[in-house]
Amino acid sequence: MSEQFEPNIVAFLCNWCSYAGADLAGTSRIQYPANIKIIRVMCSGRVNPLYVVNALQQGADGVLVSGCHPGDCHYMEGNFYARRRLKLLKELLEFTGVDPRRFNMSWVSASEGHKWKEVVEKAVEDARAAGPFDQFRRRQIGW
Amino acid sequence: MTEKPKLGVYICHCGINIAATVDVEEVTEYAQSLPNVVVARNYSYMCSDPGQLLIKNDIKEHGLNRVVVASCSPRMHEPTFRKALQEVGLNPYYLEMANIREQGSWVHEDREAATAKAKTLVAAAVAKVRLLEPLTSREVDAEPAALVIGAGIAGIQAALDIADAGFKVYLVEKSPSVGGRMAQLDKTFPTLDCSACILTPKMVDAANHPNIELLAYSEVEEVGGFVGNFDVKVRKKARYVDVSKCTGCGDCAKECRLANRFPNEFDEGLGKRSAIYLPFPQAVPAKYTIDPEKCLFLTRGRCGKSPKCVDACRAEAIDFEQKDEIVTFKVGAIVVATGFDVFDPAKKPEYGYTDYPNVITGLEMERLVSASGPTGGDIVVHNGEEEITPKEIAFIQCVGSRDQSVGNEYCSRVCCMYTAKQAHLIKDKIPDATVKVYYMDVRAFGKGFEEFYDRVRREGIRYVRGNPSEIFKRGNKLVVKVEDTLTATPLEDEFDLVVLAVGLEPRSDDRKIIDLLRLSQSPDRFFLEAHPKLRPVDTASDGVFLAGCCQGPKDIPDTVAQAKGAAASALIPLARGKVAIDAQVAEVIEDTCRGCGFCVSICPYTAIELVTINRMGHSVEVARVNEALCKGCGSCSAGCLSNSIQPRSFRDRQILPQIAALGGIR
Amino acid sequence: MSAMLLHKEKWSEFTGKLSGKNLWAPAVQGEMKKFARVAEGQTVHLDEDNTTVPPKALVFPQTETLCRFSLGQTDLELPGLDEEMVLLGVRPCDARAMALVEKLFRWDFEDPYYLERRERTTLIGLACNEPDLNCFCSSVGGGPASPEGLDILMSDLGESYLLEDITEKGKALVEEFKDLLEEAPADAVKQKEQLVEDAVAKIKWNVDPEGIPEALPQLWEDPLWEKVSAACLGCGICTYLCPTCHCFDIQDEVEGPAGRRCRMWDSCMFAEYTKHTSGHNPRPTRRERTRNRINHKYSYFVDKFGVIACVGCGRCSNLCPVNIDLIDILRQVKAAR
Amino acid sequence: MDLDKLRKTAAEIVSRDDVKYLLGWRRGTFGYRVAPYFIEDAAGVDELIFSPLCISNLATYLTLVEKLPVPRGQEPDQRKVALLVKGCDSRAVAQLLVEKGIKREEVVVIGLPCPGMVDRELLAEKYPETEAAAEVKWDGEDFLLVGEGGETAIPRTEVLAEKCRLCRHPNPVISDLTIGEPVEPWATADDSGVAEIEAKETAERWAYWEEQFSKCIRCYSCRNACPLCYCEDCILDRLDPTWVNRAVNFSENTAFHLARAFHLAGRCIECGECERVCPAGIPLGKLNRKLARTVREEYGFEPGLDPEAEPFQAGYKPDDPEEFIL
Repeated sequence: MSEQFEPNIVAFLCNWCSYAGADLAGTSRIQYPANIKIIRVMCSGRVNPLYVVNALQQGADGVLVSGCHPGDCHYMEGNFYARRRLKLLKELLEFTGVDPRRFNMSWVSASEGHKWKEVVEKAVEDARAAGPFDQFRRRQIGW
Repeated sequence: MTEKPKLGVYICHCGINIAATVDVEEVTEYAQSLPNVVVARNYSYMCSDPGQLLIKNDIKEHGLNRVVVASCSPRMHEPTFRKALQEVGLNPYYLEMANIREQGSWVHEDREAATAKAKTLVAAAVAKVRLLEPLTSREVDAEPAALVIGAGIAGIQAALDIADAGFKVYLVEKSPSVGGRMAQLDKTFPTLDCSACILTPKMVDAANHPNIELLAYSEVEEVGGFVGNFDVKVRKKARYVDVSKCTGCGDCAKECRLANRFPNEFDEGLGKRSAIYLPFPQAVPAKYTIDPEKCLFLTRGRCGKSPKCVDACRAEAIDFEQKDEIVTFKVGAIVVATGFDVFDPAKKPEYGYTDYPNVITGLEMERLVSASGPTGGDIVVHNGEEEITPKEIAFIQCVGSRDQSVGNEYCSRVCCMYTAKQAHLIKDKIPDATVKVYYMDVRAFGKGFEEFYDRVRREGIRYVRGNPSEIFKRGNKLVVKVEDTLTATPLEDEFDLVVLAVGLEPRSDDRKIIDLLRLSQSPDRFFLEAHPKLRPVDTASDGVFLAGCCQGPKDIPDTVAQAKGAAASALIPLARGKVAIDAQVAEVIEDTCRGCGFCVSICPYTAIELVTINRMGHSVEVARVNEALCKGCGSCSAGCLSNSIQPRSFRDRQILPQIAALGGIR
Repeated sequence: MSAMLLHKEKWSEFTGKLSGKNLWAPAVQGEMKKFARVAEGQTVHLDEDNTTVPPKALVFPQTETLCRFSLGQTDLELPGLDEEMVLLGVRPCDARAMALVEKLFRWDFEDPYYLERRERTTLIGLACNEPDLNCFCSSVGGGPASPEGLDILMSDLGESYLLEDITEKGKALVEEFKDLLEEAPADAVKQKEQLVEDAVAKIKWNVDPEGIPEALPQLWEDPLWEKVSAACLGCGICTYLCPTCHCFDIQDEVEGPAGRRCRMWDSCMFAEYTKHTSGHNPRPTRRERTRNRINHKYSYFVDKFGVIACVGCGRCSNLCPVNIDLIDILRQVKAAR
Repeated sequence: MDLDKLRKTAAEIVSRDDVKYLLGWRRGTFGYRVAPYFIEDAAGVDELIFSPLCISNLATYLTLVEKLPVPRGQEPDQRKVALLVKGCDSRAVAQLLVEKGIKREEVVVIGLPCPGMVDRELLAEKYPETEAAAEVKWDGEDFLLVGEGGETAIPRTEVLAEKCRLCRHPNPVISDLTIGEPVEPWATADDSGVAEIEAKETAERWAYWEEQFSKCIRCYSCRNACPLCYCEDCILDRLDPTWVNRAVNFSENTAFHLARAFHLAGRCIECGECERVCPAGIPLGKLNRKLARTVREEYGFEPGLDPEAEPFQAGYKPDDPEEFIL
């Protein structure tokens, strides 16, 4: 039997809600898969959608962006911008045949340690099902 | 010229918090192999003095110019390590943390996986720290004034402390009088002080304090700006009574055509008031208010030939032309003390609160036993047939608390004791009464609480361990159906009065405050403090502090303590007269900015404007950031097509290498 | 030089066998025609149209790794030699372009990457019987059957191909396939020459470059440059797809502690081509860039190597999305003299 | 098309002191080619044309023309640029105004209601180009090819450009003056090109684009021809940080095209120039049109119609779609 594929997930979390929520999951010792690696940004609005493309190119099998629930953004509106931009990116990725399971976005508040775990589990399961994204890796071809 | 990066990487064991799950030696070894790493070490507690000293010595000895600490969340100790760097002359922003505890050892059991992940996180931190830039935080003047929202005991105490320290306070209260919940209480547990007696002087102090501007019957409408410089807009609702003329004589209320026709909110609806009213006799300010939803003149445009209150008022204070007034001012800090609501027992229909007049809440009981209450302190209830003095009385604990079925998992912390207190007061007033308390657990954790609990049991109050399933009527009695879980006996006990010890809930209109001040909520829906242990009065919004039950249920001494804490915290920027502006703000690269203005549209703080500059002889527009207004969220940056606006410490050139390191392509 | 005939009924056998030699031939990919590897045993079909991408892309790849490096190691890793390859159906203009570009890569420094790859490449050309709309090879020193740069020249005589070996490499290859070939009769060569003559006669849209190399330095500030470049989009079509354009950039791609140094095509039509670190750009507009493109081909290269660095393939004129037409520019240059 | 009126108007405009030049089209040097034409004086208008071959979007030049440093003591040339715009081209002008890429007072916009353009490559496939320049005219609904061999009627559907088949705005949305009568917008066709790709399975879509992006030679003609890709220093050219390596391979090409398409989301006015100029025939327009349709259908927004509009990517609505968010 072959070993289960362990996808590599890069996540972008806003400092105030989702990163704090992930910290809360830690303080509460809520266990979740280690496949997820987090980049802290101040706001989900900071996430340039091209980061997602870049992460997939540079070795991520899946990408997760997480911010505050609508209305809860520490900066009032940042998550609304993120929502609009990342929706467009998602459409573009799907249209070009990138498995939609490679990109997830979530709202996770500072108190949602459990939700964070669920989101991570989904992102990992999704990316696992999508498989390694070797086709798109930044490769140094021609030897 | 930037010098070549020389990195020190420090991996914390956090006792065994990290080291038990992450192979810190392996991570250290790996860190040593990363580009530009000069020293890599691990230590039991990096945040401890010796831990920090380790870093400081290395900076001096090895000439380190960048530091990576792999330990807990940067939300925890980033300021600690920044300070350490600064103390030895290194720019505090040359620090990057890898969160290998909250997002590592604490959430992954598998040692191999947690270690591998820790290595990757360290590699990403190393990749980023090499490209960080030195930043200097600037300072701006802080407005020497504070806003306190809510004038219950928490708000009053905070306002008094700040005002006593010599700073102006705007104390905003949405109801016509200050006092809040504490004013509704009869006695306080466990000391049995008269609540009004200890509160009223403070209410008066707050109203008369030369540094306090009391804005009662007012609501905060807008808060802009930032710590040190908040712009506040308050709506003073029209009372239709000229407060400068009103003497509080009360003739108007007596003469009102709708005199004593409406449930009095202050008495939890047990007493009545007129359309023009004073909420309670000791109200501060002692000025009457016309209820615009009830007043005939205001709702229908006429009240007999002429409004009776106008005729009755010798001071000629009635003014139906009065309009809401908008007041604006600047403050340097804000204390939120908006209090709580009590649980609405209608949500537990099995207790029959809406069906039986002799099922009442604990707060209603307060009014009933209060000498200033609607019955003058006589415990009289209507059992559906007649007014009676109840002889058999039940208390049901944890109504709306510790109850997942109504969405409140938390303990409200005061109900056990207020029940004990009320039981005691009943025994005091009706010595032949039988009082039973149905409880799940009795939590008597505070100073003097256990003693008080013992005392009331000695007074003959019976405690029955069981959570009643139903209350129904049998004859003129209420039947409490319950299983005594200590004896495993099903009971159907009969009572004249059942008091539901309702729990505390966040205010139903909290959303408004959340939106105004960018607050977060904890899972219990109360306002979220910045740190549960170390910053219990701070919020995620700089300069905004929490006091009292808006942060979570607490009793009066805890509320007052927290209010004093919030006041002390709010005083910091006020007393310093300056606040540091975050250095991690956005910066425009003018050479490539094409002046499209996307960032201007995006910025939630109107911190960006377009300015005309001369570029090689051409007038062109470019974006410019007002660093005092920018909060560094970076939404502008992700929306800039030419990447010409970049938040410092979160630039694309700093994040992309992080992505590459996490991606792990070699 | 020998002249052999390959009857077309033997064509598929010929290409089938040739395909075992790392054979590349024109193939259509969407709207793009370029040289592609011929799968072993597969027959090649040649038609009249030239490729969109010239075969220069095979000997001078758009991106090639010069070496690899990693942090803390002084040794560089160098690429190994490419497999030998055979290009079938190369147009004489494109082969001639390789001969011209080789002058550059042999000049003051011998570029091992280009020269070694060129050395390991055998070019089998196909003479043009039907020049394309924008062809003008005969005006710039070439012709529809120019042998320059080729190892073997193939001409389509209808029923058969005439194969003439040009170089020793070509001779050896012909020798290897002699079972499929027969000695060409004398009139076959004559027939080919007639076809060449006919083809040249079909070239109408051309210009005699006589005097242009001399005139260009005089026309440095002439308003014509502004006119001919006004519509230019500044893209890389004309240069990337030009068989003689050979400009390259060298960049390091670094991922973590390791990376590679690579060479990639560059274009003088790009704004950043001459942009200095300071921000200053000596060729600030498309006027200077267009002027450079023409001068390089028709003046500087002539000064340096005595020959015009344009083989008249017509790609630049044909593929330009805004009708910037080399012949038109050259005619304006002549008119401005 | 009343060419005389167009030329007369053009001559008047180009003679104005405050107009630097007029951007129009002229017949190309051979075949069906048409070239952008910069007219600086009234005499130049004789060569000005407007025909079904004038497909290129001249608005591109508004931002493409370099701004040279102004020598000290001199004033920059403040004169206006006049340009001819079809419906789609005018949307580019409107969008440029939204993004402050140009100022309204810098341009004189001459609107030309557009009955539809010919796809030159389709035409050349069916009626091969010769070195002699040929002309195409509108003939009612259809086209008329006027060449050496006389006149040939060509049915509209045979050679109509894809972008015109899908056109929703044939009349200029912004102009200082319009020449010609407004045309009735024709029944809008379904975007079959986009729908075809959407109908594919994920892996098939990937395979499709893999083939397409592999062809890319990164000549940047798509970017340069686009009237709305005009950053002087494109992020995709930058080395610090490097978003896309200069190396030409499938991975980098894909990253390049995703970034290009994304940057045009909510901005693309569907003039089709990217696709038209691509030497490799990559159907780039489909990427843009897919996103444009999402923006239109799910956000109710079409760029380039209102010069006062809020830029789509710099805005949000509280009820924007979020069904995709966990």
